[in-house]
Amino acid sequence: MDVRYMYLLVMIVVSIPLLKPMGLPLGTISVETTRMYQYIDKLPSRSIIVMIADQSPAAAAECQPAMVANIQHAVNKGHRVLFYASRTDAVPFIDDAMKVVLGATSDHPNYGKLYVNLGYIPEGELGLKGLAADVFFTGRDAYGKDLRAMEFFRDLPKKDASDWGLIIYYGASSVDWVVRQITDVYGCKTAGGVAAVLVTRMYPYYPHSIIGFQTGLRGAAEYEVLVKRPGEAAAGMDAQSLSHLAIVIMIIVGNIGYYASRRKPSGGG
Amino acid sequence: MHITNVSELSVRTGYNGATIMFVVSLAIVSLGIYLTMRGVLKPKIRRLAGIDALDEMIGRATELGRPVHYTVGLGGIGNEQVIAGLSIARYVARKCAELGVRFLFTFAAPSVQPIATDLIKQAYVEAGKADTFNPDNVMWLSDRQFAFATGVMGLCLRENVAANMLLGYFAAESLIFAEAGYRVGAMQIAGTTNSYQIPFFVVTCDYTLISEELITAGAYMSGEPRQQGSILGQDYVRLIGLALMGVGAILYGVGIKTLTTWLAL
Amino acid sequence: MSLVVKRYIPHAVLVATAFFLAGDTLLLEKTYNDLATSGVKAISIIGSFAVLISITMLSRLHVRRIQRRRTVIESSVLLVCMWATMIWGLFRFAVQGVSPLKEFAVQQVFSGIVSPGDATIYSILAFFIAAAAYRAFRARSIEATILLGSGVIVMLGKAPIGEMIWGYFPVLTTWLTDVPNTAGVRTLILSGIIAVTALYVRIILGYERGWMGRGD
Amino acid sequence: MVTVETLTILAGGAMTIALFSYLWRENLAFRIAEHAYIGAAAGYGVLISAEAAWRLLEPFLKAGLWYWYVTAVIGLLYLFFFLPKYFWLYRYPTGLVLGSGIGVLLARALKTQFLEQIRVTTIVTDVNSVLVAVGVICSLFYFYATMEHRGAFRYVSRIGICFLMAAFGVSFGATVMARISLLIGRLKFLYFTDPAYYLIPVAIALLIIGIVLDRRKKEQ
Repeated sequence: MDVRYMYLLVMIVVSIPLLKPMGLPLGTISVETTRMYQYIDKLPSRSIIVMIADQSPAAAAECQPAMVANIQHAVNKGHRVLFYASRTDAVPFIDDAMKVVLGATSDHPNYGKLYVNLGYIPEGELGLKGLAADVFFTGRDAYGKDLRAMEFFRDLPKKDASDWGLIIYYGASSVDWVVRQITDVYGCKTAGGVAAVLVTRMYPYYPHSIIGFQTGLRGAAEYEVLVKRPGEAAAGMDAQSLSHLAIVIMIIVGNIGYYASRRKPSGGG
Repeated sequence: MHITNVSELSVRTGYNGATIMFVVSLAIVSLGIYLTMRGVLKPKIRRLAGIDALDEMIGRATELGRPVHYTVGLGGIGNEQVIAGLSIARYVARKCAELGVRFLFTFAAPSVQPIATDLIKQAYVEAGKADTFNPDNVMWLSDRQFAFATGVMGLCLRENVAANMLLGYFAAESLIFAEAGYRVGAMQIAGTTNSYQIPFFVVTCDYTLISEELITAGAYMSGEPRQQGSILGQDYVRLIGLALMGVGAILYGVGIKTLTTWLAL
Repeated sequence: MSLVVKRYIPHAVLVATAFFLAGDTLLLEKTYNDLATSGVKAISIIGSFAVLISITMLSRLHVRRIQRRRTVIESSVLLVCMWATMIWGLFRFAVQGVSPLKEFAVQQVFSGIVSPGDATIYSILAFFIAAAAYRAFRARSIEATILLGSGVIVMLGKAPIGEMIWGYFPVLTTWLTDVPNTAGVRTLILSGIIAVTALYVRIILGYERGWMGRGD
Repeated sequence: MVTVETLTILAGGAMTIALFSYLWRENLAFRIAEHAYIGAAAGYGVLISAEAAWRLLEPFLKAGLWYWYVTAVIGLLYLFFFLPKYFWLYRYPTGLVLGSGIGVLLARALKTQFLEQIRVTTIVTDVNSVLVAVGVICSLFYFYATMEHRGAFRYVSRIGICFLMAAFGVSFGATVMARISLLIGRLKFLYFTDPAYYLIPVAIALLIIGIVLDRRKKEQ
């Protein structure tokens, strides 16, 4: 059979629930998401939450809704949020998320007081290490404003990562470097809004170093329910359901065909 | 000059164990390499099914008169998987040169180019076929993941490769490579330590080197004592880990938590 | 002499940097740690120049392709997109002081080309996975069967529909992720660090010269 | 009124559709979109990197510490990659960056990825944690390279590979989930963004024309 019929089938299975939502219930909210929510909820007001944007435009489909929901939660609780991007093409997503929740970026009245965007810090792990050792590592924020003049940092006792309340990683590549540079050194716990591919990698660190995380689009949808801000993620869950079901059916059909053809003596494997 | 902030030198809290491990593991691996190079230890590295398959795949390509495609994937030269992949590439290139099969090599990180060209040329020289080496067969397509992947796919289809060897660092594009190999009916071997790509390789390829097997295979193929010595050292470090884990878990099970507490120091 | 500057000094630089920063991660001493942070800053700056290599290589490859009359249209599109973005953005940044993040045209390039391009290219994988699922995912051996079984359970357990089909799918999924997955991935983490340690020792000892690029 | 933003959205839609056309078959539209993406992404990456590097460098230069210019000079040595005669200069920045990677990673990873992981594994409190410990020990043993897996060890490594396979299965399920999410994201953009959806009928028309032309070619 032409493989393109399969592609067409996938397109249809994903498209129909998007165009005509069925409104399947989301089901039980996972423990990982709940724990992350509770952790942020229990942090004292004005705690610093560092958000690492490591989502490429591709991973943004999964991580961005989580980031938005988390910022919303931080805003509700009055936490301070420090953003930075560890890859070049993630930089605009910080602005996007701020615009969605706060309506503005550097023009927002609380920018510099509660929210600071450090922009891109090069060299991944090395850059994070620098930032952890000295919060003024970059000198200025993404828009060219001087960090030392900002109210955000004024009452921080040590000006390093031991002042932080939580660090959240958004992306799809790897989370180990955050744990080894921040959590085990400074004691600031890690959380994540990660693409589903990365989720398996989180469990060995959960729950002692990574206190909780959101699993791709579904995790974001759950977080949206928790912060009562139904948004982007919830709308996609029907399509997720149907397409998973379709793929499972395809696997089963494929295997039945395989065994049927093996039974026949003439049919090769 | 008056120095104001002199502070005591101390190990970071919680890093005593890491400091000891740092020294110990460096020492053990160095010792393993040293003793193997001196010929004191002769490690016997386990043979893997995938390695035996390489000869079979090259042989098949010879019979069919079609080229062999080899890629180390996305990683740069500092990546252990790419280094292992290059060790195996050297062997495959020499075999291909001996049998007169075209050897196509692709990679994504620019830093791989000079070393790969040198290495493959060297392999052709060792096979006594230096004149048949064509630098155009060592191909850089793009360092963007997907552009690289579609480039490789196009290459496999165009050249109608008989063997598709994917040994190195792979991420999301793994499936595209395997798909390309499938379409031209090539035999495929794949190996990577990237855990979320292994499932796709396991189910789509004829042979898979799972995770560390790739590194081991690289050392095995190189035949160099220092590589094999480092594998030996690696196994000793692994033994430390296994022992700590086994003993610690049993002690914890019977209520003695000392070792577990020590590990956090 | 020539071998000294060509080989030994770069290697010494590598070893010195490695031990200097390893010491910083393990030890606490204010002057040392501050110095290391400055070092990290310097290396971050140096590292950002690496992008020049891929820019040059891309330009060279595609100029050559145009010269050889292969893929003329595609290669010109690539060169124009790359250099126009770069020249305009650098002009605005270096001369007029507008950060690329605030530069309108650059952001339009991002949201019009880079972002949809990246996202679409990866979403194509959804189709490939579905096709591979039908064609290749076979329960050929015990190992493959375990892989398939846990894969199918997780797929159903993670989507809301799984819970509607059978209430225990999420429970099974949780067990699979908490137990076999944790064990398996933890092994990969441990074996990964063991392999990396051995590699780094080889590099530090100078047995692994691959990073030097070529054999002279 | 047509604004630049509208054009951007249209460009995004066109990129999406052109790249999706790869599923039908490789074609010029796909290749153009792909090359535009590679080029623009590379250019964009340079801009962001330059801005970040400058932000790090500037305070030192402003403070009169001119020797920080050395970092830029060392960075430029990367370009000697292309000159076979002076290739060795490229090794200096590479050595620095690779060395720093080793230094920063190794010592901390031995804590986080080795000792901590072992410590957590030793905490056996219930059946599941015992299973995890057994799984880790067996599958770590599976990678033991300098010994043949014979006798009892064969069973140990067999159990290990079963744990690994189950983990890969979970990975597989999660990856499917991730890829489908990306497709959902893309289709949502295409279906619900204002001018972008006008491109869908155009795309379908082009696809039909393409298929018809293909058929004709085959018949000839």
